[in-house]
Amino acid sequence: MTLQTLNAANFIDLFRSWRMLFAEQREFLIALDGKVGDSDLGITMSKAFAAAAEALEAEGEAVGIAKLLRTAGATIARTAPSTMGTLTATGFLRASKVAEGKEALDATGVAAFWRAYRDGIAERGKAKVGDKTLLDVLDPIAVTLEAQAAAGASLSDALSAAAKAAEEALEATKSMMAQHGKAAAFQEKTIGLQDAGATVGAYLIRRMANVVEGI
Amino acid sequence: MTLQTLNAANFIDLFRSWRMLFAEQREFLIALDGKVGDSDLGITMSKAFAAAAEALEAEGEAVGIAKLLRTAGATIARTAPSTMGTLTATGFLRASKVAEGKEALDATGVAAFWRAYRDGIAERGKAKVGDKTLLDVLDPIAVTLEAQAAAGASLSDALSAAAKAAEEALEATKSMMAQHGKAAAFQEKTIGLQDAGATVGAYLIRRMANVVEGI
Amino acid sequence: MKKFLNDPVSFVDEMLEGIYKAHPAVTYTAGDLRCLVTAKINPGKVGIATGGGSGHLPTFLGFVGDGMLDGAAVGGVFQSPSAEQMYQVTKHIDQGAGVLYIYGNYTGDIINFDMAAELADLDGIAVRQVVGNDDVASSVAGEEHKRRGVAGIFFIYKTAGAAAAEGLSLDEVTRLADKARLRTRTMGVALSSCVVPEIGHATFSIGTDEMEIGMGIHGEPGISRKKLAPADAVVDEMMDRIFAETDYKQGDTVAVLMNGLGGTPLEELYILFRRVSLRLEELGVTVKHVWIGEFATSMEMAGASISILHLDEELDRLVAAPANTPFFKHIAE
Amino acid sequence: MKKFLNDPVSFVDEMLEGIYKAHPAVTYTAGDLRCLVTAKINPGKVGIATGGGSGHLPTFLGFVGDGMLDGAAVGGVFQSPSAEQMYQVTKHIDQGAGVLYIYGNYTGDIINFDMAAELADLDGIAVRQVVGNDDVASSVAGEEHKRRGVAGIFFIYKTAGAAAAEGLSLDEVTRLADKARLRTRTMGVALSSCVVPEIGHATFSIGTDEMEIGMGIHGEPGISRKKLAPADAVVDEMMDRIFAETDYKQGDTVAVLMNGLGGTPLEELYILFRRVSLRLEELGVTVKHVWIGEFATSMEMAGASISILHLDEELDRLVAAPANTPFFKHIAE
Ligand SMILES: Nc1ncnc2c1ncn2[C@@H]1O[C@H](COP(=O)(O)OP(=O)(O)O)[C@@H](O)[C@H]1O
Ligand SMILES: Nc1ncnc2c1ncn2[C@@H]1O[C@H](COP(=O)(O)OP(=O)(O)O)[C@@H](O)[C@H]1O
Ligand SMILES: [Mg+2]
Ligand SMILES: [Mg+2]
Ligand SMILES: [Mg+2]
Ligand SMILES: [Mg+2]
Repeated sequence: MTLQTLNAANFIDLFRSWRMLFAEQREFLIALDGKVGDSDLGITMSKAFAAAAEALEAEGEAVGIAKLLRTAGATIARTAPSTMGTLTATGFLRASKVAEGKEALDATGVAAFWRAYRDGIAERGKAKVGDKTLLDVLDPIAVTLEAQAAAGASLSDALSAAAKAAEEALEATKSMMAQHGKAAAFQEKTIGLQDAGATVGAYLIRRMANVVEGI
Repeated sequence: MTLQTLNAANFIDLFRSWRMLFAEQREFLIALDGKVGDSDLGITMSKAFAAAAEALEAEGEAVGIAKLLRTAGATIARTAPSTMGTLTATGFLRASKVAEGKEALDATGVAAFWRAYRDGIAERGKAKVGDKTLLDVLDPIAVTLEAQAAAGASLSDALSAAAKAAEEALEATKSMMAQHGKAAAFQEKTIGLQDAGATVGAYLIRRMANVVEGI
Repeated sequence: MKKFLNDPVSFVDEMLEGIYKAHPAVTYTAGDLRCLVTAKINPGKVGIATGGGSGHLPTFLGFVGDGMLDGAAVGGVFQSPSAEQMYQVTKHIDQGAGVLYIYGNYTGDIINFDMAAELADLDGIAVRQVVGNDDVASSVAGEEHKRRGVAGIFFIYKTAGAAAAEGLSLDEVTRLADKARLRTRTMGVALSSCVVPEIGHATFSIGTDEMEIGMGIHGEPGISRKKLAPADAVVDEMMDRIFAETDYKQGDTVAVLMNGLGGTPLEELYILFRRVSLRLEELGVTVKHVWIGEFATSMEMAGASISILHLDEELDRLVAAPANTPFFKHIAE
Repeated sequence: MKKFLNDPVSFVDEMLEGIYKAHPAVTYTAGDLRCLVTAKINPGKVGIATGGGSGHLPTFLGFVGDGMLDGAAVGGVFQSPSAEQMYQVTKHIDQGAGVLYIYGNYTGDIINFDMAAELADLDGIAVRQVVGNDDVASSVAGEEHKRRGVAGIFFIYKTAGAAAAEGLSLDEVTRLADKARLRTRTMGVALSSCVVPEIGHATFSIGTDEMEIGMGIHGEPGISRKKLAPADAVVDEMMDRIFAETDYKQGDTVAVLMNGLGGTPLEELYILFRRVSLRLEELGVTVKHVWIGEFATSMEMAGASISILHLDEELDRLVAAPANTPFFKHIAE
């Protein structure tokens, strides 16, 4: 059944689903990060989302979306203090602020979620769009969601457009040269490879779209 | 032409010959010491006798046997401070004392040479006969030479009897278990192997016999 | 993987338990083994904190002690500690004079220290940051801000630690630490890989006759991989790269850190240092201070690095000052 | 062979050149680089000399300095120095109070030191000898005189060095050194081989999942070769062998040296020490002093050893005394 909005219970489900996603993609992300990095991404993301999903379940929907997202951020910051772990934590902490007082997020709310998520990560990581990072998919996600919401799209349509945009943007990271993190040391060797952090970003939005569509 | 005595010039020749001997046996001794030791014996013996032969040549026969043997001992002590190097040096230094004032060594003189050589090494190394060391061939060498000299044997007969005794004694070291040096750590594993230092002892006397026989 | 360990997952915490048992001069705060702090807090002194991944002993935590650092947040092997851990260390070591963070230029560490600084700021603790970027091989001149921090961070610790011990202000300690940073250059070379316990196999592979000039202390790629050259030639290549971007002049003085990456015997470090010293002599540069040994390692990696700090009068004074930490002791002359 | 060197033949002398350039506190006598002596002779003090093969840094020469040794004769890698070199060191460091030789129980070293002692005797220099034999694995109890000297020699140096620094007589320094010798036990374990430069290949081979308990620091065979066990189990096996022949009682104090053989990261030594400390705690024994790091190595060999000195009042005092050598600094509390 397709969801029209995401409420606290849906977010708990979503984190459960993200947890499964990263458990499945663990080895793939280890290998991907291993090409021009330190192979930890699969480990940190699976640890981070396992811990976050557990923390959210323990907390329960009654505390509301904002509190759940704050818990997710704090849990991830503690369990996965890698680059992506801390950026992801920052993303959820910022998203938590825009969810303050909201019972559920519709397309506009989810667009605000991802804008805050993107801005937090941009500030924390100081990367620019085009630097071959996670930001290269977060930016089109936020932009697409805002355009879709402004045009009155349903949550599910908005998210599937955003996921598509993210996947295209991920593909586009292949032609970029890494400027940040461990990959930067590999310079030209990073060209042709999709960015590992951007891959995580594309996964997150695709899975959110799927959860909303009830897939 | 068989020699009746060994004079200073003969000793210079003898060291030259010993030098060739250890150059030829270098790899064999490395391998032998390597089985239950540290593989250095071939290296140290070839270095030691090369340096000694050179030093004796440089010094010349005029200084006399005692001085030549002292030079040999001091040179070997400096160039090869391993167990066998230092024991060998000690042997020559002690032998030098009994050669003091002598123009040439006959069978009795050579017997005194090897007794002093053996005693010096026994004192320095504190091993007993039967401990599977060099001493196990030096002892029969000294004993045989003394008996031969007492019986009035020629230098060449005395030496070939001593060399034969040494080779039998070397063979007998196979059944012994090492008590000293690096080999001692290998305990039972040393049984069946001939002792490396004893091998050097047998070489020395056989070559001395050959030089006297003009071979 | 051939390591003395019980469980890769408990590697860091068991190492820390060993450290606390051995060295009562350090302890931990916030009930978290990974928030290591000096047992001897000096009221009114500027606090100095560091942090970073494990696997580099004695870097980072080994330099907490008199005349050096006050605390270190300890991460997993080659992993940043968390912002929360850095923040807890910060709170514990602040004595009202503020806290200086000194750590290496790695994205994971930067974003966590930034986050910790924000948290500390909310508590009214003044925080400054100096981020070590001494590794010449990790980016070209002009792009120094992209360079990794490696063994040369030792000189920043030494300088800042001595300055704080002298009672200088946070701004002054920061200025001096930053000066040491700007005047330090490091070049490294690796001969073999390390093994991260939780990964269990070599981080990279390298031929039995190869070396990699400029490799990072986590196995990051270097400048060139080639046949292992004689020690003097290896040093020459490294020194030439350092000389290319420094302006050492006749009569200048330097401090040298000849560092082993873990698997290289001390004997070889002295053979390398012999040449380092000759190359500096040729320029008329005097080695005023030198430390040779393991200072920033990469687990069992075979290899070495040369760090040089270009001294001036005040840096000389601070580098020469005494220090007494569990892993580094310096007795002033 | 993957080493930083120029020529295997010049390995030791180039290492020494590096050492003399780095450490002006030591120099050499008799025009021979391998006759290393302290630059600061103390008139009237008992001289302490050591010596042995190279390849074990900081053992042997690294402990020449204040509160420790006065000279060291330096041999080739794993080779004894010559009697002449030992004699030259002896002559240089004798200050009228006589000289104590402290070295490890290896035939080559013994016969050379004996010879040097005879030469010194001819000069009227009083010489005593204490021969370290701490390696429990190298012979059974009752045959202690056959045991090799390994890392535990550090405790004999520390004790004798402090006693000599206190101005005690040759006989008294010898008595104390011998007491430290008798009360020191070491157990080692090796995970990989070393490579002697002039030989160029591994001294022995060992499976990628194997360890050898009790292996000597030149690769001499140990007690048992088996699958590498968890760190705690490895320590337990070593501690059990030490406990089997010591009589530590509740309330006793010990000094521990947790030594790395060269290739093992410091992190792992702390994981091992954690267990050592627990095992001693169980007996009610207090670790009064502990040093963890590389003290007696075997080039790049991976492995570790545990040395324990059973303290009494006077040993405690001497072990606690300050020391300042190029490779070992101890700041008394
Ligand atoms: N400054 C930055 N800003 C945003 N994202 C970054 C930045 N640096 C790295 N990343 C992202 O982080 C990813 C690597 O994450 P991770 O494996 O956690 O890094 P590390 O192991 O170096 O801590 C990269 O693929 C990139 O997308
Ligand atoms: N105490 C001793 N007395 C006499 N000979 C000894 C003694 N110890 C060892 N040896 C001899 O030395 C030989 C080994 O010599 P070498 O290889 O020079 O020893 P290392 O390499 O241990 O110094 C042994 O084979 C044995 O014959
Ligand atoms: Mg990574
Ligand atoms: Mg990482
Ligand atoms: Mg040998
Ligand atoms: Mg090491």
